[in-house]
Amino acid sequence: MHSPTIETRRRLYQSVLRLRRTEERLAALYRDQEMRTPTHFGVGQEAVAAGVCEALDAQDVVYSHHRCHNHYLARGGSVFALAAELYGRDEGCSRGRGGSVHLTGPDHGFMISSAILGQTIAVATGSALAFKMDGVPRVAVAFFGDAACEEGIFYESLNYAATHGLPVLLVCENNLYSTESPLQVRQPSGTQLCERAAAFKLRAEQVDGNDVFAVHQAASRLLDGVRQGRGPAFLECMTYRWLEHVGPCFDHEMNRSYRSREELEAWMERCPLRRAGDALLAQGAATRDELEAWRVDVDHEVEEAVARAKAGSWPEPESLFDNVY
Amino acid sequence: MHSPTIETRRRLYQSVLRLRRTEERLAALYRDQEMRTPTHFGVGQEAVAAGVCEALDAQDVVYSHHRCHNHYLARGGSVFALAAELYGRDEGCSRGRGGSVHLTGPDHGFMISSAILGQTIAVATGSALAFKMDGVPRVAVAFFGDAACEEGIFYESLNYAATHGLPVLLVCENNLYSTESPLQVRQPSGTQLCERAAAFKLRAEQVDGNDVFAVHQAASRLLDGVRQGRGPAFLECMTYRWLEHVGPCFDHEMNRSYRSREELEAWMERCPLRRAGDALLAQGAATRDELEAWRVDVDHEVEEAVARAKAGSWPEPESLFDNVY
Amino acid sequence: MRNLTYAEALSEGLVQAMEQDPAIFVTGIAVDYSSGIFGTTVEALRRFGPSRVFDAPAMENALTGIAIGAAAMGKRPVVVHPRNDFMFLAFDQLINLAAKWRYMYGGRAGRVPVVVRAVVGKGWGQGATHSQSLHATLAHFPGLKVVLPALPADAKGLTLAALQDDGPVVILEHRSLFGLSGPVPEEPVPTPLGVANVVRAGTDVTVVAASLMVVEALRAAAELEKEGVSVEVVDIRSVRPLDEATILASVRKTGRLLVADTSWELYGVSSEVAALAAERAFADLKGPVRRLALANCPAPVSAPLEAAFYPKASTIATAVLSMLRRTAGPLGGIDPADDFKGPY
Amino acid sequence: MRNLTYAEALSEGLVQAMEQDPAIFVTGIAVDYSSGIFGTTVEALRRFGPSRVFDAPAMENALTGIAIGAAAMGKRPVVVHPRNDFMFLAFDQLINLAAKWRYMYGGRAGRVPVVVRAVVGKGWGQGATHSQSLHATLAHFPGLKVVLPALPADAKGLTLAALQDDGPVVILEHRSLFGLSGPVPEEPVPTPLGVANVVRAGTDVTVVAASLMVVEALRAAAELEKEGVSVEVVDIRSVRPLDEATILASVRKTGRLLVADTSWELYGVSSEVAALAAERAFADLKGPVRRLALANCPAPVSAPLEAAFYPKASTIATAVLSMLRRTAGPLGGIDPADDFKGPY
Ligand SMILES: Cc1ncc(C[n+]2csc(CCOP(=O)(O)OP(=O)(O)O)c2C)c(N)n1
Ligand SMILES: Cc1ncc(C[n+]2csc(CCOP(=O)(O)OP(=O)(O)O)c2C)c(N)n1
Ligand SMILES: [Mg+2]
Ligand SMILES: [Mg+2]
Repeated sequence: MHSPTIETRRRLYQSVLRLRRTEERLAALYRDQEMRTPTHFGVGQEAVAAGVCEALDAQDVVYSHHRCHNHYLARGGSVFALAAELYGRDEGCSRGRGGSVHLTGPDHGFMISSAILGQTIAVATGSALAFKMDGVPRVAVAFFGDAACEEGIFYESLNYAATHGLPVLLVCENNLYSTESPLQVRQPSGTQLCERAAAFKLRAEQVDGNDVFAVHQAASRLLDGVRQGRGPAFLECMTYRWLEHVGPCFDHEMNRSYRSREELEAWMERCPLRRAGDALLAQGAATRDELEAWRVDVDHEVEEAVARAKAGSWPEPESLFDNVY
Repeated sequence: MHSPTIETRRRLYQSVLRLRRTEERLAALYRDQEMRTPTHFGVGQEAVAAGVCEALDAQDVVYSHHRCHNHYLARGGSVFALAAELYGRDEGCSRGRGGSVHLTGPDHGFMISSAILGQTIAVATGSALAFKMDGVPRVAVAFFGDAACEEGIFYESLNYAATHGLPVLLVCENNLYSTESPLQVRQPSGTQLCERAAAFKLRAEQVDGNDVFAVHQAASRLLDGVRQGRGPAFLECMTYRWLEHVGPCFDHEMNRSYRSREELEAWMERCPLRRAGDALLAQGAATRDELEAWRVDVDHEVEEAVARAKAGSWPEPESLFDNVY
Repeated sequence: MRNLTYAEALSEGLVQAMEQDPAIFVTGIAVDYSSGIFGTTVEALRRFGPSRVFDAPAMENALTGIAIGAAAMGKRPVVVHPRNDFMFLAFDQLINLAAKWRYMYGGRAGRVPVVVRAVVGKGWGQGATHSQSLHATLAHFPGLKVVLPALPADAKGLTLAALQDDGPVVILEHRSLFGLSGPVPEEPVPTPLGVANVVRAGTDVTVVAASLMVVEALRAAAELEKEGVSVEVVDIRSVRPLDEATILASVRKTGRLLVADTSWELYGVSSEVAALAAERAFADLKGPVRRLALANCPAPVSAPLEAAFYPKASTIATAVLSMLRRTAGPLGGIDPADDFKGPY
Repeated sequence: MRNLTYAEALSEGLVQAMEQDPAIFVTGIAVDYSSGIFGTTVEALRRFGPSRVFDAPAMENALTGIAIGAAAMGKRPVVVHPRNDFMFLAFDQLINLAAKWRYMYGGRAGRVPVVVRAVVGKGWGQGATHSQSLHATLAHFPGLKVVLPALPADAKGLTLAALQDDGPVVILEHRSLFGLSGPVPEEPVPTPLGVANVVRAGTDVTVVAASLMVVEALRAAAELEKEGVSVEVVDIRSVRPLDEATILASVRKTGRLLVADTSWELYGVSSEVAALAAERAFADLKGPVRRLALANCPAPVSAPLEAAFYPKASTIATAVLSMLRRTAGPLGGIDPADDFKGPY
């Protein structure tokens, strides 16, 4: 079941590629200090967003947290509207009112991201409640980090979603850190988040979050159950953030020692982009030339988008009071 | 291990008896509308408080929730100070400032009860943190209901207590209802709260909460581990509240139908007081005459205490601003 | 016009709104009990059934987020708190998300028309954690609307308006008012949000009052009339948006302002309205503004302390007389006996 | 006296307090990072080690309860929030329990001397959920003390005082002030809680300001002096208890009051202080009070919107001149360039 077609596999790779190249380019530009908005880059974690979003239907809705660019893009968000938001331009997806952590794109099924840990887990659950009440076959998805699983709202939401059998998929991107705090200072040793979710009667799976095909397969499997009315599911994707918690630099550039360069490099060895590319090549699903051509295409899209974003217009000061109530 | 002595068993019975007779008397007096404070009586649930508190040492501290009289009394609180609090008298344990849900008695190891669900679970965890920091062999205990396990703070506290290996015993009195809501509208079917606690790496046990000897034994066992530095533990005591959620009446007196009279009567068959008495008699640990003499003693204590409480003094209006900061 | 109690009016407003708009549903602790939030959700449950009126576990923060998420999908959730004090647990979702939603996403994420109904307790030993009124606290934050019905007609009218509004609205209902009777139109007539109401015209002093204090002010005004003092009573109704125009017009007319609130003074309604007058109607003020609010301590339980804690009609009347430099006779007689018997 | 930055002063106050009192410990997200809350916990960690300065998971509500429970056992916990906006999640424990603890248990349960340090963000696109200042919201509730150091000396002094106080104290530290230098005594001299500070004497107008607005007000006052206007600047320092005497004395002296706050107007500090003057210094007021606060909307992100959102020195100066019925020349030059580069 769910052995993805070659087309799907190629799309999954392309999605990871697009996320990677966009984030890398944005991170490079961010160093110019012209994007004045605290930004949490998702480099290294692309396979989660790409894998899960490929398994969604158009009418499904996605919610995200502070590290949201990947989810926004994987869900079809435009690089232009994202970059314009980072540049504080009126053309930004949130018209320069939200910044990096407050993205929106309902037209392509990305509802919102929000900066307060755990917030959107409940909100996604609520959208799922609406779907269940209306008897429509839509699914809500929340992406969040391992630290959100320390917030009470996560468990309140699990309990509610399971009690009501809601069509929601909760996707935890476990990148082993909350800012600079490793798991062991935040969770009892031996913790398995899937065990916790299962104790709330959710179907729960852990997956290699750097393997986009594995993520896609696990998400598809869980989503099948969700769509069949079997209630909510939990997917834990083990992954790793390459850059600093907030900002465009590597931790070692900033002389931070909370995690070692060796650890980072070991995880970079497991690069989701390279792994996906190698797999396509090994399976003969794509050629090296195709991969390269795709990269060129994406870079072109990104370059055009960021240039246009930077040339966007500033919001008028008179528009300060738009949309208050 | 922990086969309690006859002396302990007799004390356990006496404790249940004292709680029962006090609550019944207070509930009777409450009908006079002279105790102006919303009160959640604990009739039917006495074995939990009696069993756990008998297993504690003098230097341990107890926290409770809105249904707190049993815990206050089992921890050595005086009937007089409790009754005076209900009557709003200056002699009340909280000087008429707290009411039924806000009791205190630090002198006998009962810190506080509070009316907001889940609040004291965290607070007890914090006292345990202080004990661990000081390296003292004290234990903190929180009593709370099944509904508190729906609040996020419960899980935040479990996670913290287990991460830090804190000496705290969390005691859930699962009486199957939150106000008038049965478990099934609040928790996924098949829920085992112990499974949840275990997923947070707590040692967790479920026990018949109407069997004071079983509660005592389970609490002692878990407390041994807590004292040995094995970290927090969770004890779920299955029990049943006889009276209405708040107030002195039986639900059937008020024509409420959220639970059936049959259900109540089945649980009254499992009366913790009668079961403890029968056990003592069967084991020859007490005679009928002794049981009766104890009852007379307790009734005497209660009668004297409530009379004195009622005759207590009103707080002076000038004392309104005492103890604000 | 027939009379309804405040509780009946709340119920009728809810039912009529639910008839008009199938997207409305009601949830929260105890909404489907036979006692149904002091009777206010009973008829809605009877009429629309458990698919639109259903209980919730005790999980204030997530429940509010769930309501937001449902609202984002086109629903109009009503979240009910039997005591508004429990809402602290939901402040993050309410203030950090619902209130900011429309603005923060540049208007592109739509709106989240969540209505929060929450009951304010008072007296009978409910104590410090069950008798606060969080209206000023909530209304400090742009993006929320916060209303406090005092009269039965507004209990219905503000409920209707809240359920037609596109943004998040908090309705704080005062427990002591649930039994109050008054004329209420049968038709679904919304009370516009953000509009105060001159509930009694007068010329000597303006009393701006919130919630229960409106009723106390009216009682005081009736008594003061006998003393030859003409009091104008303004029911603030909405604390965000605040109807500055109505308040200022009254203050400009009478030249004297007393503000009576159901919460504390510091950073509360009584200070806000006083400041408004001092900034925008200064030239018309004939004397210092006066604020009446809760005693500056947590709510006590014991009856004599409660009596000292809460301002009431006689407190208002005394304050008005002193603003006019008149001494007051014994006014305690105008305060109704406290015969509350529960359920609290 | 040597100069320290606000951040250094916060650190020194904490370290000296911890030296004096072994019951003090510090926890919260990021307190033990090498960046240590903008450097303010680094020295404490170095000196007292991880047993007294330690990280916490993201669990604001329980963590506050845990601090309360530790305090009840004799500890003096310091809970740090990298942004005070996260504290909404902890409001229940802070307001419904810590603030009421001593009162509600009749003084019999002792006290819970929890100190909450929380950083207020501003600008650089931090947006609506990372740049609020919850001081008025918290200070509405009896039982809490809430202070806002503006000058480095008070950053140290209020930290020391908070850590000697027996009740819960919230310290709101403004991110934009962390780099500000000023004289700070070497000795551990507490700044008494509940006492405002006349930081500049003047005769024409009183500006009561909170937190960052004190610095803006001082800048405005310096400029206005050149125009021949003498401004008295009162640093409110403590919003609960509020030092009414110092404020009233200044208003009675100058007869004119402008209040400048770092939060919104409605139910905020600017209204409270204005109301105080209108009630208690009315006879001395020569004209309407004036309030300056955030624009009445959530905080935007885009730079030109941020510029329109925040009042600053030039806004204060312009307002003062208009209170004196003088027109202002171009004053923008007195506002410092925004050269913030993070970490935010
Ligand atoms: C309620 C709340 N507490 C604290 C923070 C500060 N904060 C922002 S991101 C972050 C780390 C989150 O870690 P995780 O959820 O694992 O996501 P990651 O950054 O690793 O992707 C923290 C603590 C916040 N935004 N919200
Ligand atoms: C945060 C919060 N939400 C709601 C309530 C209202 N409330 C008071 S008691 C209660 C039921 C609690 O049930 P449970 O915890 O099982 O204890 P029990 O009453 O059954 O002993 C509820 C919902 C509250 N006190 N606090
Ligand atoms: Mg993480
Ligand atoms: Mg229960």
